[in-house]
Amino acid sequence: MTLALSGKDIAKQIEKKFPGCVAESAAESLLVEAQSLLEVAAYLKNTPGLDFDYLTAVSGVDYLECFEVIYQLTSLEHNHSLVLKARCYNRENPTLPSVVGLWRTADFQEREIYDLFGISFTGHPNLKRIFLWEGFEGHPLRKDFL
Amino acid sequence: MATTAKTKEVVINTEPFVVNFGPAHPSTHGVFRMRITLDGEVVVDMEPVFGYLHRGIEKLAEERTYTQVIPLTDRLDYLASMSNNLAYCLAVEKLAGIAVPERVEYIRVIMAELQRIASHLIAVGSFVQDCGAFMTPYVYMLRERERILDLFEMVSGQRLTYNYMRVGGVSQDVPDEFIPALAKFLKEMPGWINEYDRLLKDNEILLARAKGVGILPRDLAIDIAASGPVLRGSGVKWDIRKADPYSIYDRFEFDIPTGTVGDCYDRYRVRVEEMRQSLRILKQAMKGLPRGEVRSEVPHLIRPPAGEAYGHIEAPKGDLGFYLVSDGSIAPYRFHVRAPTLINLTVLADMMRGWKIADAIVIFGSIDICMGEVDR
Amino acid sequence: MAMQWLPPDWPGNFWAHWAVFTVIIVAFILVMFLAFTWFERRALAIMQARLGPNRAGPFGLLQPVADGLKVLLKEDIVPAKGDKLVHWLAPVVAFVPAMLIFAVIPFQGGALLADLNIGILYIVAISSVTTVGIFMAGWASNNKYSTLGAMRQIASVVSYEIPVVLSVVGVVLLAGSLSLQQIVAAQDIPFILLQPLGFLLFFIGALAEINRTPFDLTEADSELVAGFNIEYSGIKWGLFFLAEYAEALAISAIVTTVFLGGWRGPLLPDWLWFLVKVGIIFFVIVWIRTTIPRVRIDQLMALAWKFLFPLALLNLLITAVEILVWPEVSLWVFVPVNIAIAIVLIVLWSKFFKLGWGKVEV
Amino acid sequence: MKFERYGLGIAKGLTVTIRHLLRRPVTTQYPEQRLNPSRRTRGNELIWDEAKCTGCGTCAKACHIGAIHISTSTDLVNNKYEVKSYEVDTGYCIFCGLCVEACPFEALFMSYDYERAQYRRGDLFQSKENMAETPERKVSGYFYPGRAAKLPKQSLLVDNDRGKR
Repeated sequence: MTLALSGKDIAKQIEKKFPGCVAESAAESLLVEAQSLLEVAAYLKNTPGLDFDYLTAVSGVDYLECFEVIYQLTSLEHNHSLVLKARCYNRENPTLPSVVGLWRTADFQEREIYDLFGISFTGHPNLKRIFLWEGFEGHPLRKDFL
Repeated sequence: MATTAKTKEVVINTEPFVVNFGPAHPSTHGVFRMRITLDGEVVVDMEPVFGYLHRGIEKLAEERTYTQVIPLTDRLDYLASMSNNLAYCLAVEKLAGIAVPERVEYIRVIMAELQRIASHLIAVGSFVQDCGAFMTPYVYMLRERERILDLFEMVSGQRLTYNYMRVGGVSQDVPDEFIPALAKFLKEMPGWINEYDRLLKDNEILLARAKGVGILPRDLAIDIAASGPVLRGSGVKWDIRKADPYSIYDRFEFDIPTGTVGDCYDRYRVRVEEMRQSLRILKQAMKGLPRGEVRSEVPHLIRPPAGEAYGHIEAPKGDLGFYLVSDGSIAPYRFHVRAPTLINLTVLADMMRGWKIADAIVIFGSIDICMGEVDR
Repeated sequence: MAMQWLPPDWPGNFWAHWAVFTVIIVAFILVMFLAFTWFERRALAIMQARLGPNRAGPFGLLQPVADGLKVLLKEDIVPAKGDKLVHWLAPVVAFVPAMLIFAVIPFQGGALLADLNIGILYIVAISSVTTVGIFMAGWASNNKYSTLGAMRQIASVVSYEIPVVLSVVGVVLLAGSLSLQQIVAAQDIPFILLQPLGFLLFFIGALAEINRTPFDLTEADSELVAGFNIEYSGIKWGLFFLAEYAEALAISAIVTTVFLGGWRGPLLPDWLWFLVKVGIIFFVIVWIRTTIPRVRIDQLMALAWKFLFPLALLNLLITAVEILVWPEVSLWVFVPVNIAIAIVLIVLWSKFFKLGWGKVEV
Repeated sequence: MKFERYGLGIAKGLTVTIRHLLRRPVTTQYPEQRLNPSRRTRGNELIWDEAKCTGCGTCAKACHIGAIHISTSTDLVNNKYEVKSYEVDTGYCIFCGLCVEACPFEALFMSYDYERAQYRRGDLFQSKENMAETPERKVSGYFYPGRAAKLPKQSLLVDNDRGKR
């Protein structure tokens, strides 16, 4: 049974390592500050006890007052999973650091979020639209897209 | 960036040319386009182009009630609609906290495993067709798939987009003549699979075309979060039915076939062995099918409490996940599909580099994608 | 049954003989083309658990006629930037050699258009001209896929010409003459028994020359869509189709004449034996086409140069030794000997040789 | 490529194909031979029972594309709304059967027949007159087990049923 680690005790571990970067930790998810996303992700991936080597899914949500990107992390050996979240607040040019360096699976999934939400990921090798053609203006999955 | 084959004194400069294995090509399993840069026959670089079948299903789902989304999930991976329905219904039941009667669990497992065999039949058939076997294995496997489609048509009324499962159960109970027909199918099917093996398993030319071709190393497979037969072909023993058993998969005993090297031949063998394991599960599920209700008490317009849920199952093509966010209204606020085939394609360019065009098609065929799910 | 021999210029003077046999050959090719098309589609279908054409005429017999009419009425598109003259000439250059091969094939007794005493050399020379036609088609279509297909055709024919020729030379040694009529006359024991390895090599090489499965790389459906005949439609495409089947017919006829004892056989009249044997060989070609996947281009070349070519040389050596050292021993002794040698050689060769490595560091 | 099994694998494959020469082909000749569809088949048409329909419009709301257009009188006539026009645009409809499941008064059925293709898009528009149940426009047993029992048994490939001549 994949044990879903609770955001709280992971938050305590991360708080010790990187003070001040956990924005909010609920029972089943862990919200991290946008700019410290990479360090926390690298920490989660490389520490022997956790080693989340399998990023299952990257999803984007538009909550109108902010964009949220959800990383479902899994570890194949310990068979436990964690939900990591990051938010970006400005709507004109939302940016988040790209995790392609850590998990190559994020390549297409981040391009999809860029294509449908407009969140640009800094450090992504070729951030282009994946489904829509180049000339398409606007990002369809935003709540204010008509 | 012309490659130069340097002999001692003569430098031969061949200028690479770009070929479009475009949206309309006999072996791209749907409207998938590859811009392949060729140096003679050798693939130098490949750039995939998606979006020819993008219908915006995730945007459509935001205007539909939870029940009206089910016909949409049929059209995601149109070769495995039952598994899409099951994954979506499990995610909504997890979101809304709905329990499901015992009989429905067994019916769902039977339908999911039948769908796995049907999807693998198409996968293996089209893979061997890409290797060049002129239609024969493909037509044999389609004949077996027809038997499964007859069972699905008996149960749901349609042969491709079943729209059979509902949140909290299934739309109608299984008719009485279903179990005898299923029993007859289970008695015959192992014989047919053995016949495919006699035709293909150690056919020298298929071995030559598939063994050692398009190797996906183990750690790269984990790094790109491949799933399903692609991941297990590379030797990673990870199957959601065992690792994170949903519905009642922990009651059945079956084992997970894995490949060794991670080449096209291993992926092909993993799919054939998985068909045999599905038959084992089907036998146990058919014996244990209890009597009882097929729908739990679910209001017509389900209003799950505000919140989010991520449910995923072992679909035939990989780890199919649904990420649902609900704001308490009758329609999902956000409906995201984790498409296993889009993610399995992440590293297609690296797997193809250095091989010939004929191998490029075989490698692409061994990953077994379905464009409905890739483009959503 | 005594061998009925027709006088060389049978119906009187030379020109009458030439006229009668030209008509016979052209009629034979067209009728057998229709028969083969229908036969292949039906045999292929039944082996794939389906029915095949059965709507046009009884048992679908008029289906090839219907196809022919359709192809005649279809619009004939020439690619804009393609080379018009070469595009128009290619089907002719591809089809005519396939028809010329039949000049030396004896249908019965003395019944052949020209009893050349260099029959085999003539066949080998003519059969490689079709490659020029196919390359012209590939080049003139101004299409990437067809150019690739045409390049593959040249590569495969060049590398398969030598094993095919060498395996036939073995037969010529036994028969003592190049003329097909003498070869048939010398075949008291069908040469397939005396030359099992030669037959195998010739058959595999011939499959590659008429690019039939498992060597149909020229119009490989999965990667090159339709190879050289992508840009062809209408009667030009029909001619290519005709050329392909005429070549298959030619190969079956050559194999029958050279290895299976041509028209000789008990009971049935001679020409019927010839047709039956041609039919059997064609059924084997169709049977292979339904089952076997396609070989990759570098494996095809490696198979020719590392597998067929050395074996053909060895086969030639063994046959020559047998004939020179033991000329008086009756040939029946050599049948088991040759079959054993063939098996040993194949097992030996397939143990040591790795054919084609595949990945190129780019 | 190594020929390590000396062509035996290919020979085994050839025996499989040749054995099919003796087996019966699986195809059925559609216009002459017909297979019975499943008793719950969702044919490409809707059938509407005017007597039972109370004009409540649940089916129109259940349709996720809005293919059903219904207009009724405003006031209740012996506690039924009198239906003025009831149209189904089968060009939009994807035959998912959600409307049949939603109808509380069992007035809507899927059709058992699958040969309703038309030449012009306009003919796809079904209106009140040509939606009643007639002998040649039969009702499918989808969601109504009672009706399913009356329909002929489905012809399954599993029992080698090729349909009658």
